[in-house]
Amino acid sequence: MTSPAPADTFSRRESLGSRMRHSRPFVTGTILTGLVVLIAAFGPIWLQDTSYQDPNALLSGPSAAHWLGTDQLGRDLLSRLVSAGRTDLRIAVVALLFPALFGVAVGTLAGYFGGWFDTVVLRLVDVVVAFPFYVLIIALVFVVGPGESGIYTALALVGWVSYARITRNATSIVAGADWVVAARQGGLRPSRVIFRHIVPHTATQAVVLFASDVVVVIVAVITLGYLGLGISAPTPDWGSMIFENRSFITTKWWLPAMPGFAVVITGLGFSLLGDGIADVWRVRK
Amino acid sequence: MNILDLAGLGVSFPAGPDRREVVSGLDLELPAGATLGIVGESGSGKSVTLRALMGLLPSAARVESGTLSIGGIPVPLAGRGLRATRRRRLAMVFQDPLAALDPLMTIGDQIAEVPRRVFGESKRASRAVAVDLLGQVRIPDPERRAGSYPHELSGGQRQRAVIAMALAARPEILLCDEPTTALDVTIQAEILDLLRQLRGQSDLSMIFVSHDLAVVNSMADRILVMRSGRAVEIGSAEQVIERPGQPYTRQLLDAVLELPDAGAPAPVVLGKPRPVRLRADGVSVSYSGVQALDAVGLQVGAASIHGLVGESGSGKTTLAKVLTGQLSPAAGSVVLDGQVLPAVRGRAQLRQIQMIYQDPFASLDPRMTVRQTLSELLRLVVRMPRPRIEARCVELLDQVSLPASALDGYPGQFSGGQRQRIAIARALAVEPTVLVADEPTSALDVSIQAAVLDLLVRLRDEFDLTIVVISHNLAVIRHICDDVSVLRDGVVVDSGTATDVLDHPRTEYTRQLIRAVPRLKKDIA
Amino acid sequence: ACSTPSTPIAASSTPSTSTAGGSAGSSGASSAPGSATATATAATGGGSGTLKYARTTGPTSLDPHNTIASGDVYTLNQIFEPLYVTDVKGELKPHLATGHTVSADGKTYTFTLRKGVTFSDGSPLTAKDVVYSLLRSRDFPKSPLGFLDSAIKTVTAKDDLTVVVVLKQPWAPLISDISAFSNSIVPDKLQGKTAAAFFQAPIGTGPFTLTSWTKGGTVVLARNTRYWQSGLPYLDGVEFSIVSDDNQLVQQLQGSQVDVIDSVPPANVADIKSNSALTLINAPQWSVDLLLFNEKVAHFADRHVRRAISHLVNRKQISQAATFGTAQPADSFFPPSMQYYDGTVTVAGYDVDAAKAEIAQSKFAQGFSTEILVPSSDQAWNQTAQILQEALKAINITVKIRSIETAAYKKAFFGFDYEIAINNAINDISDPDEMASFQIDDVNGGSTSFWTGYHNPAAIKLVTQAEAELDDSKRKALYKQIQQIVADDVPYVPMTYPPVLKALRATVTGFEVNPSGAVRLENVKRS
Amino acid sequence: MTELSRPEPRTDGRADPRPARTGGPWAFVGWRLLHAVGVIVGVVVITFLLLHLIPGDPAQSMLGNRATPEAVAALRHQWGLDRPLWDQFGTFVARLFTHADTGDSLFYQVPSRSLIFPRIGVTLELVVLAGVFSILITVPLAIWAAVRKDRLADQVIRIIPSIGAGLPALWVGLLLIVLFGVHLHWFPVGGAGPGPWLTFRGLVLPAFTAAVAIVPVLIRSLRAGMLDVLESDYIAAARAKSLSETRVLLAHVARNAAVPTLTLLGLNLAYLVGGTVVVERVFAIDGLGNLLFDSISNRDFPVVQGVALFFAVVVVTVNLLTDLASSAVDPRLRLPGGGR
Ligand SMILES: Nc1ncnc2c1ncn2[C@@H]1O[C@H](COP(=O)(O)OP(=O)(O)OP(=O)(O)O)[C@@H](O)[C@H]1O
Ligand SMILES: Nc1ncnc2c1ncn2[C@@H]1O[C@H](COP(=O)(O)OP(=O)(O)OP(=O)(O)O)[C@@H](O)[C@H]1O
Ligand SMILES: [Mg+2]
Ligand SMILES: [Mg+2]
Ligand code: NI
Repeated sequence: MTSPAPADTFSRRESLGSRMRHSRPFVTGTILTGLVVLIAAFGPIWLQDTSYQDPNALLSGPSAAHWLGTDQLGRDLLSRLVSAGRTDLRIAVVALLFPALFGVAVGTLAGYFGGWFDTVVLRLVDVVVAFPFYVLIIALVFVVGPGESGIYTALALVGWVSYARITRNATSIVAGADWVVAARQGGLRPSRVIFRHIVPHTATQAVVLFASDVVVVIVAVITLGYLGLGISAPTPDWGSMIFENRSFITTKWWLPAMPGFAVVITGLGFSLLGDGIADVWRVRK
Repeated sequence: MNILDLAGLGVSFPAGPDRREVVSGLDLELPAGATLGIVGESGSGKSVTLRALMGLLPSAARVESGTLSIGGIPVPLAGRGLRATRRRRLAMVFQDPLAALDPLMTIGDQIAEVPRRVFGESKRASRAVAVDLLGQVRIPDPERRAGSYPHELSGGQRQRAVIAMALAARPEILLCDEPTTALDVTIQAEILDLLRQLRGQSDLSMIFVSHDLAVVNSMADRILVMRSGRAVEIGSAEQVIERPGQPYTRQLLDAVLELPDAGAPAPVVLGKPRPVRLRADGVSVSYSGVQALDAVGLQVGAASIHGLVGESGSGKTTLAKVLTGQLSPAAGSVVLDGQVLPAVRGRAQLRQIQMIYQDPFASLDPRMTVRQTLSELLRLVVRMPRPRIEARCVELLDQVSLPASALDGYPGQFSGGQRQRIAIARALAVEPTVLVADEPTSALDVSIQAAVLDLLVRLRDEFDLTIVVISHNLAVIRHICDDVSVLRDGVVVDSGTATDVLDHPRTEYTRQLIRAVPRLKKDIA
Repeated sequence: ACSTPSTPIAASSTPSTSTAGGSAGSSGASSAPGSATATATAATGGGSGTLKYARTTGPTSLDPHNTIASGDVYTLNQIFEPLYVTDVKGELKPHLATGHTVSADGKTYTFTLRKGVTFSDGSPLTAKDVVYSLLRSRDFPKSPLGFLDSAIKTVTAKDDLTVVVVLKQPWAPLISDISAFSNSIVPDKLQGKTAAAFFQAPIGTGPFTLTSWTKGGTVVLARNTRYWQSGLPYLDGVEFSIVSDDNQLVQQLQGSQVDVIDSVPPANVADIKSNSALTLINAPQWSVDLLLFNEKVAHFADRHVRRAISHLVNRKQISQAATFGTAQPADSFFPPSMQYYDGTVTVAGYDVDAAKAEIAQSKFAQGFSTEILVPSSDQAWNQTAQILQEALKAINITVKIRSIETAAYKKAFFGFDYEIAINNAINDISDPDEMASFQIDDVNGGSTSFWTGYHNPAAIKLVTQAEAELDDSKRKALYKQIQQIVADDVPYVPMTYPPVLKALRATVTGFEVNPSGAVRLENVKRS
Repeated sequence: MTELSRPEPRTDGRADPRPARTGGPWAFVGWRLLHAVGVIVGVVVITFLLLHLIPGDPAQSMLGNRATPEAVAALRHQWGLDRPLWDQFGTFVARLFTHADTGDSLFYQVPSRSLIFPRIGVTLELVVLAGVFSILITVPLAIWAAVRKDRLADQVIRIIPSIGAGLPALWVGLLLIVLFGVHLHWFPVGGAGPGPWLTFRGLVLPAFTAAVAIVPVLIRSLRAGMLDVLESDYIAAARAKSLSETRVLLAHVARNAAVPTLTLLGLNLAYLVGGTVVVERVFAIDGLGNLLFDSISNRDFPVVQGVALFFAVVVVTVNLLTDLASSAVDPRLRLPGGGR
């Protein structure tokens, strides 16, 4: 018996670079996020001291010296905006990194090995998730004390949960995939199977979640700042800037509005980046 | 007179810059009361053609060209508001019966919807129609079953419900898109029977799509062979099967495996007695109450291919898992080369028995190149020195008839058949003594299927590999296996050499399985 | 005179009314130091609807003898009344009393009570009630304002309507003290109830009675139908709501959701002024915003540190940037509107070099870190804190701002759980003695020198002398000395003199605020 | 960390370790109830432990740095911190179950219940209204986007989630207050009540603000869910039956899309509830959210515990209800093990 000869030319796989270029969310997300990060990282080098109070320029409108004008104490709004971005971004990323890694680790182990560990993790996740996010964060910041370290601790205690849950579910699906069973069957160690055959597939979701979480944490930090549980003055933070300038919303609207726009743009950048990463990382048939 | 005339159909996919024609210049005619069969490999455009006829193309599709007339009346192929007129006369049976039923509605309601909403009949009358239709498609106890949700029915019952639903619209033309592919052979035979009967009862014209030539042949008067969205050949069934005009059609025909006719003289088997390499003794498995395997015994000779057959749910996959050590049986043991393997195997013992999976699209890590997949095993499991790995990889690919250039490909770049070979190469990489293949070809087109089966035979012959092949396709089993075991509800009901078991079936169950297989040569069926 | 730690709005207060001493119903049409005037005329009372009055803090207790919290005082002022009240001009007027006589030695005061006054339950006001109330106020354990009555030796009822107060020594501010809310009159022996039970459903002679009180939330008052000033109050009720953010407060007024807001952030003053639908009350107040040092903390026990900081407080800048010029820069801890204010004291004013010289002499010349406590609801103070934070860098003092909710702020402040704090002192009565002893006399002043722990025996002695001094010019000299000592010691830095800043809808009339910031509502009408 | 979640794909039976359960729909309800009770037990434990998470001595940190040792000792005694943990837990649970109370408010000296209960109404109303708003906003937009897939409307609607993700509720609230409250006078600037009508009016802007926080996620997921439904074979089959398009949309599309919508709402409820906490602050609504903040500022621990516990119980209950509702719509969910 014969068979039609199988074609043995494989189309070249689309390179990562070309996939990136072709994903609109990835490109926009990268540009926006890149801009925000660059400005936050290097902006403060050129801009003036954020806490310098110019007594001769209280609440001055936009001018050559102060592009976005000054606030009630005569501080340059643009400098504060940029420096606040640095603070908020730093906090968001640092506060997320460890819980995310921990959550992914726990979720992977639970999803791969199952059993009592899985059950315990799932129940714990159920319980933590039952508390409304802000209620838990606010209560925890209250308990451990406001400020940057309080935010880190509170987010660490809450943050790992969604990573654990999402990774656990992804892992338990991937762990049943034929290629994973085959890898195990081939005699590979569990550690190898996990790191080489499972994590690369489950990590996408965690990375995408991370990108969108950065936004959520920034908003949370801002909310805490607004509630007086965040970063203390004079370190600028978008939340406290909105709070401090809120009474000018009718007279000098840009004072409270600008920090808000900064958040929206950052949020847009990160969430597009998240979509983009998912887009690029997805295995295409 | 033709009830349906389609000329120059062109459909393109998908939206965006990658748009290309997936069906082009397709002509099709269907005389009233006749059945047209369409065959072709996966992706050749069969479903798209049917959906274009129904006006049910997905939003990303665009009809580029074509004219359609039904009963002599021209019907536009694209545009809004045209569906209703067309649909009154056409109905469609979908490939996947579960997906085609609304999961939230009882099947009775889904069928009754048609008389109620389309023909405006009363609630009670509609319901009566539904029950009647369910009876017509021979669903047992239709009164009660009408109240069932789709997930509460078996696969065969669902497909019958889908057919009943299609009939409810009292169509003149029934389009069947692979209505039996998702089903067991025995059930497939029943559904095909049912369709033939319905066609006989009413004046139903039918277009019947399948990738299985034998199935199409058993249903159709005329056959259309499609490839890459174009008609390759069209003619009467007899003509296409007996005297194919195109090389492609001939290729397809050649690849078809057929069961030899029952009672044909048994081929002389060189009685080479083989030592037993793999044995299962009294293996029992139950999944919380469901007894999947019940004291199953199995003997597989060295360097032979052992076939496992049985209908869906009979426990074939479960047995494969027990053999490969993925599942520890509740009772019984697996013996390899006279040594009892422990319930929980070590990594060295695991690799002695390798498995090939049914779905070639899921069996390879999509993020790893072939080289990575193979060398990982060579390096870590076989512990080969690095310089030799490359050579061994090429050698493995060669054994499965793939060029060395495949090493840097990702699974996504290979066809199903190629992937299946890569999966086999991976299994071979760890130097196993036994290979267990669970339906290794059922996801593949006929043409590709043959090549993979050839490979298994070659591995047995050249490398003295012991192979267990699971399939519900008796022709496949008959074609390549030395010995066969027949499973039914977790019990081995028959076993012996392939010729003994299949050519001279001893049990009614085996006979039933054999009878259900459609033949290419109509006269024999 | 007492100063209450309070938010800027807030003030413990004494009642003030324009219906001074006269018969009921004639509202004095007195033009307040504020811009609101009462134009209501007598009627049968009621019918004017419910006044929606929003504040940033609510009450925690309604016992007048045991509180100085502004949130409490506002409410209880509408329920209880003292014998005398301070009117909008800052003058004392007889209220539950019709008058008094003083003995020649200045030690015996005989008060005549007004006839026909009843409590809200109908029982008549008698001398017994007054005796009980004044003694309870004096003797209440840990009473914050008990010191006002410290000169009182005995209080006796001569007959039903005559009360005799005998003093230990001559006491200049007595009538002022009697007018303090803390000397409000409650029924004798609280009608036999426990304090807890009585103040849950308090009974007083005031124009309103308590209808409901959600803890931490809204307080609803209803018209006292038995109010002794016939035809008053015009309002059917008052609803005090709590809006902890002063920006929301303004917006609620602008959105016509409330009738009166108790404080206006300086940032919004211009906005409100230009709005014809709203009335802004902007009037001098017996009040001063202070930067306070906790002397229980080693850094601030050092006078040089305090003086150095005082030299870094740029009062003008604070006045401009934080209060938009609404509050004048301060020199003395007595506000200019108050009796015996002295504008000639020499102050450790803004001078960076002097600050450096001063800190060099201290034990903390190389600087230190500290924190400054402010209530988060007050925008102006939070801005002030940031100005100070920046300014103190000049002498290497690193300041952290601890900005917390008002209630928590008060708890921390009263508990000495702070290092530096911004707070506001208000004199509730027309005599400066309250402020002087509250802020200097850490033994008898009820507040350990306004919770700073400041102790200067010389100053205390002068305060005591001033209390007993009946001669006006001699008193003035004594207070001048006191103000200079405080300016030298700097137990707290007077920063600005905040005016009364309240706002109401133009449809509300008869709303009066006296210079202590206190409000009486019986003459208020809504239209 | 967010509970901004999409419904997880239902895994096919293959990796499901759960033993098959037999029994009808009531078995499912029973199982789901049991699960909810389990979570609530966990919630109670966490709430209790919250106090013990404070590093060092909770009483000390509650009273501040300069509190006298006697005061600290008194508070320790009041909280029973001088007793063994189990004993404390027993007391906590006993009081919780006999009095529905987490202890006396330290600030007001009344049972925390008496502060919490009167504020439940307005907060629940806010949550419900916010939920209704988010459905009213999400469902039409998601359907529109799905039906007009890849067309302009879809492209525009698909940007919403990305923009909305970074919108701080407090900022949105501020803008809404100025526009609709201060300038247009359409809605109150803050506060709610008295009376049902005024309460409703007062809650419109806050509820809208809270809804804005979750609408982006809802739109994104619901659009995807709608597309799944629209492109599914059974919708094609329904059309093939020559049913009218309206009938297809109402009887098949809507019902099938309802299940993921419900599930989604359940999953995001916790976030919504959390959002209302912030929103209450911005709009000065005297509900549980404001009480939570005040109690936090007042370091009024038992009240904080009570509010947190209440919210968690609400979330668990509503999740239970959405699950039961989904299973009422979708018979497959009533299958053993299908419930999650
Ligand atoms: N929704 C879609 N989007 C993009 N391309 C599509 C879509 N549906 C079908 N196609 C493309 O159209 C071509 C024909 O597909 P079609 O489904 O008709 O094949 P088929 O012959 O039915 O195959 P099979 O036997 O696998 O069902 C394929 O190349 C496929 O990739
Ligand atoms: N994980 C599982 N949990 C519960 N029951 C299972 C599980 N896997 C298989 N079964 C049941 O065990 C029986 C045997 O299943 P198995 O998969 O071995 O059948 P099969 O012969 O491979 O069928 P098919 O031809 O459909 O692949 C079936 O009734 C099936 O429903
Ligand atoms: Mg198809
Ligand atoms: Mg199987
Ligand atoms: Ni006072």
